[in-house]
Amino acid sequence: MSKYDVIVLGSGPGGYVTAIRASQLGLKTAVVEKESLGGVCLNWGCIPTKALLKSAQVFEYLKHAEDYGLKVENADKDFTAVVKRSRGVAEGMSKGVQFLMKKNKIDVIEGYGKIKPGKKVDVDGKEYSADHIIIATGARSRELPSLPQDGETVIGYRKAMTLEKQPKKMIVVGSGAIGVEFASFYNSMGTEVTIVEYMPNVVPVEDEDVSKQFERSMKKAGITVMTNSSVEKVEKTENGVKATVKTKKGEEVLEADIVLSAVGIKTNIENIGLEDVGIVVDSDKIIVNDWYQTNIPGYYAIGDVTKGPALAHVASAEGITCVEKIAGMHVEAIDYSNIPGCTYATPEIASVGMTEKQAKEAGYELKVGKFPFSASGKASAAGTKDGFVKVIFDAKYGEWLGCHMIGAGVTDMIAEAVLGRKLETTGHEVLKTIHPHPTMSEAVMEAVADAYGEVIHL
Amino acid sequence: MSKYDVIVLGSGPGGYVTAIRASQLGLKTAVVEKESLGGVCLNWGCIPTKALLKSAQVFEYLKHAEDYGLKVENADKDFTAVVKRSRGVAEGMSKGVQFLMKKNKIDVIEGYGKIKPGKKVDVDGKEYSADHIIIATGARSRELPSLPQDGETVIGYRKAMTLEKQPKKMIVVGSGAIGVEFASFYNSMGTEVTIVEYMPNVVPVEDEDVSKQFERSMKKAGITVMTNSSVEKVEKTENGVKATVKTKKGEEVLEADIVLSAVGIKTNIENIGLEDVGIVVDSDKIIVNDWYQTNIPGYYAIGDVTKGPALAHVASAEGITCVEKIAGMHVEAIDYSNIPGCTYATPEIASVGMTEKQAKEAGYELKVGKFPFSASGKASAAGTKDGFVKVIFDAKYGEWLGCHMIGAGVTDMIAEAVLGRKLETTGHEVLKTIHPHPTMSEAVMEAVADAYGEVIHL
Amino acid sequence: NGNLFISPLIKSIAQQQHISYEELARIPGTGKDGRLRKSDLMQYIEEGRPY
Ligand SMILES: Cc1cc2nc3c(=O)[nH]c(=O)nc-3n(C[C@H](O)[C@H](O)[C@H](O)COP(=O)(O)OP(=O)(O)OC[C@H]3O[C@@H](n4cnc5c(N)ncnc54)[C@H](O)[C@@H]3O)c2cc1C
Ligand SMILES: Cc1cc2nc3c(=O)[nH]c(=O)nc-3n(C[C@H](O)[C@H](O)[C@H](O)COP(=O)(O)OP(=O)(O)OC[C@H]3O[C@@H](n4cnc5c(N)ncnc54)[C@H](O)[C@@H]3O)c2cc1C
Repeated sequence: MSKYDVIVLGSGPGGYVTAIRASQLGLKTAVVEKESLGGVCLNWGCIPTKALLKSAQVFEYLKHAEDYGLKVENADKDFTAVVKRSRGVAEGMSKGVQFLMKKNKIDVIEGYGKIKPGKKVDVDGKEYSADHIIIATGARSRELPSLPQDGETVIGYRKAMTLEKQPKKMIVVGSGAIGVEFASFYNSMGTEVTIVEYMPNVVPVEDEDVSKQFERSMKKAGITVMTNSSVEKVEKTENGVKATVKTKKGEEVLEADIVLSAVGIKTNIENIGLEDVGIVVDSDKIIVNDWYQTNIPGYYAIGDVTKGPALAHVASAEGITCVEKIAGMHVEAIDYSNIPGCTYATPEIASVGMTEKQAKEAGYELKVGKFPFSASGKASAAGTKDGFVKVIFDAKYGEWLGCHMIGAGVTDMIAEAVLGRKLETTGHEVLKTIHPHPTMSEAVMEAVADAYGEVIHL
Repeated sequence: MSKYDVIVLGSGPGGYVTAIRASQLGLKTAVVEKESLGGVCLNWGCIPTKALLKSAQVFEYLKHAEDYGLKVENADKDFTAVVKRSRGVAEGMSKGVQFLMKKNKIDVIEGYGKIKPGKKVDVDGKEYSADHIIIATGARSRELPSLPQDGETVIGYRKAMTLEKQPKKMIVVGSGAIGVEFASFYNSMGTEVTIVEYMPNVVPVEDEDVSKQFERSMKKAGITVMTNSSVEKVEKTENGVKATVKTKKGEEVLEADIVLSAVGIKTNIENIGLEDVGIVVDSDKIIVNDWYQTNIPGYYAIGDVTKGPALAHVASAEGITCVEKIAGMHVEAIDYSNIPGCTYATPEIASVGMTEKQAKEAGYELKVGKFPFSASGKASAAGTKDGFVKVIFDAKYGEWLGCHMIGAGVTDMIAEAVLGRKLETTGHEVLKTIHPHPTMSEAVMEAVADAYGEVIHL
Repeated sequence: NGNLFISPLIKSIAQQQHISYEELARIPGTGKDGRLRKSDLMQYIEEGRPY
């Protein structure tokens, strides 16, 4: 029986990053994976969707070439080629993880893993043992009882990124990041898209101003948005589906080729031996402490399978924290109030910290500033004037409570706010940080200036 | 005679921003301008060039549409339309400044201004007085004796962004930001471009690794690069010019339609009354102290007309500092070691702080890290794998001495480094700042990890 | 200088130079609201830690 310092169950951005860091720290490490290396993120999540969205973005440029003084004829997409490109990118990334595993001398054990008491892992009948077993089995698309996925007319995200034929009409249920990214992609490709959202606002976790702006942008792009609505029933028809949607004004029946269910995730905690070992879960999440230890010594859990936002960068950070602690390093616990969230639709959304509503509810007196890209020189030059940066400060001490961005490229701009908050900046330092001209990032400085009544370009 | 608290001479990003801030602070303000509001930056610099470069970027997408699973036929540029779009953007921005002047109740005095003793300004014969006179007359394209600009075959940047006919062959003299931006633009448009640079490296102010990578990218894009070379002589021919270039290997004669001289700037200090008032200059720059006061009380100078990097964001920051001091606020002097510089060519370049060479020469022991975009998931998905992020830390105390980026979108990413340095971060905090996945900005975190021997994805 | 904010860089320098929190608090800061900056601390060290 092979013996390791660390065995990681699952090779998503939680698992494989954990394994690399463990190996860097001198721990003998193995990772167990039943499918492709890289987990949902690389194979069925972050990466392939961003590849699809890049094709969509370029297609938008083709469609609007004239706005830039350019000429094209017969601009068209080849849907199969777009999907194929996305799969190619995902495969490339998965191969990259394979390379990293080898380079870091991490054993990859292929197969279905199950934890066992006595710090053992069974993989398809073969047993391995380790001093530390880290569960990183991730999650899958959640199914609603009213919306069972048959993989043909009602599909989840995996199918949605590998369809062989582009649907003419599509209903997307749920307007979280995943839902609107697909809505944005298919809309760009020419599919007629309707979004059905149960909450009053789309992208409901975002600041209300962002939600509003995003809804406007989506509608302008031709997407039908139904908020305060829920899909009650889906019936198969000859050519597709008929969905009964409950709205505030009563029931509506929509026809479509396909329904994409994007209503969240369900953790992979079944049949991996949790009960045998006696690990405690709470409403489908494994319970862990600040160092990702479960209730049973030697067993840890990180990533989507635990509480906290189901995001790749969170899974990775949790894994790194977990093994650095195991290796005896002095580590700080992750600050869950400072985790950026991004949506890569058109326009992009990026945010960190509290929304204005949350900050008010927390009892803060606020200084709020907002700078629209319509007033940005760079946005004018680039033809990307949709959106804004909104910043929220505590009026008393100047703490940067929240930053909310919507517009072109903002997913690469939010890092400034995350670092600034990490370093406990006040608005003053951001304002006096000379941002390069002309960039979209100037909008951060200007939004702060707006909060302090010193905005220049408004 | 009208009397103001503040008169600003020149309405570039130095002058108009100064005027707005002055007015916000309750000062009665006027700005004198002989041409269009907004100065070089809005009319002939930052903004129109970025509009041209955006057209070039979109044109590149059209040319490479197939890489994204898309199809186009007869993709072409309409050079006149591209230039026209750029002019339109510039005009729009200049109108925007007009609006801002009105909104902030700033008097715009049209005409040629000259300062006079006794805190007066003469504008085409009419006299105005003010307690504080701020000189922000900026700069123009510098002419080399060996390369006099005739505006037809040897041109400066103004002409270069308003050519009526696209040249077939172009020689760009000088590979600073302006030179390579034009080289990049014309190359994308299909002009055969040769860059002649006197120094051993292109973009010579940048870190050597960046210069090298940039030269590779330019060559790959089809631009001919001649370093260690200088244009000795230009002769008119029937169809264009013949340029004699001195290289390390001897003389070479190049033929082209047009030569763009992009060898730096010359300040506008002639004939504006400096001598009358007795203001001291040093090799064509007005001498000022930390608060932009000249040697004569009541007279100030900011922007390109003073020492320091000739950049729009510097001009604006100097102006704001200058009037905040005038208004009696507690102000910090600008830290000139923390000013970002950007080049918006393909690929983009952005940097702040010391280059590796400078840091070594300053006597630091270094921790240097580098993360190539070829290892970034987002770059793979977006098809933008060229370039890298390089970070330089002081090994002793962990100070972030420099950050150098080259690649897609990096001009919007450098703000993180500028703020981090402003807040006196060490590498540790950047490393432990959770960057969103998948973004290009993760490369910053990974480059820091590399410097500390903890990089994951390499 | 009671309300002392210590930037990561200040902390790093102080640790290696064995400068206590109390000692840091005595150094006049030139930043906004008296915030202690690297330059203040380095100058203080160069001057032979006068406070
Ligand atoms: C469409 C979509 C788009 C997304 N986009 C983003 C985004 O842009 N940014 C972002 O941050 N997040 C995004 N996410 C979320 C992100 O993918 C997850 O948060 C992340 O993958 C979680 O990582 P993980 O390591 O916890 O689990 P997973 O990535 O789910 O990996 C778990 C791995 O464990 C394996 N496994 C499970 N059980 C066993 C077993 N018993 N034996 C062996 N192996 C097992 C699985 O096969 C899988 O490979 C997206 C998700 C989806 C679905
Ligand atoms: C092609 C090009 C691209 C550039 N790109 C960038 C970039 O991307 N980013 C960046 O940061 N910088 C860029 N720059 C540099 C930037 O444009 C300058 O640093 C900036 O404009 C300086 O601002 P200023 O206010 O000091 O002077 P200017 O912008 O030069 O403005 C001076 C103004 O004063 C007026 N004036 C002069 N004399 C008088 C007088 N006697 N009476 C009345 N009015 C007068 C002029 O007409 C002018 O409007 C670029 C420059 C060029 C040429």
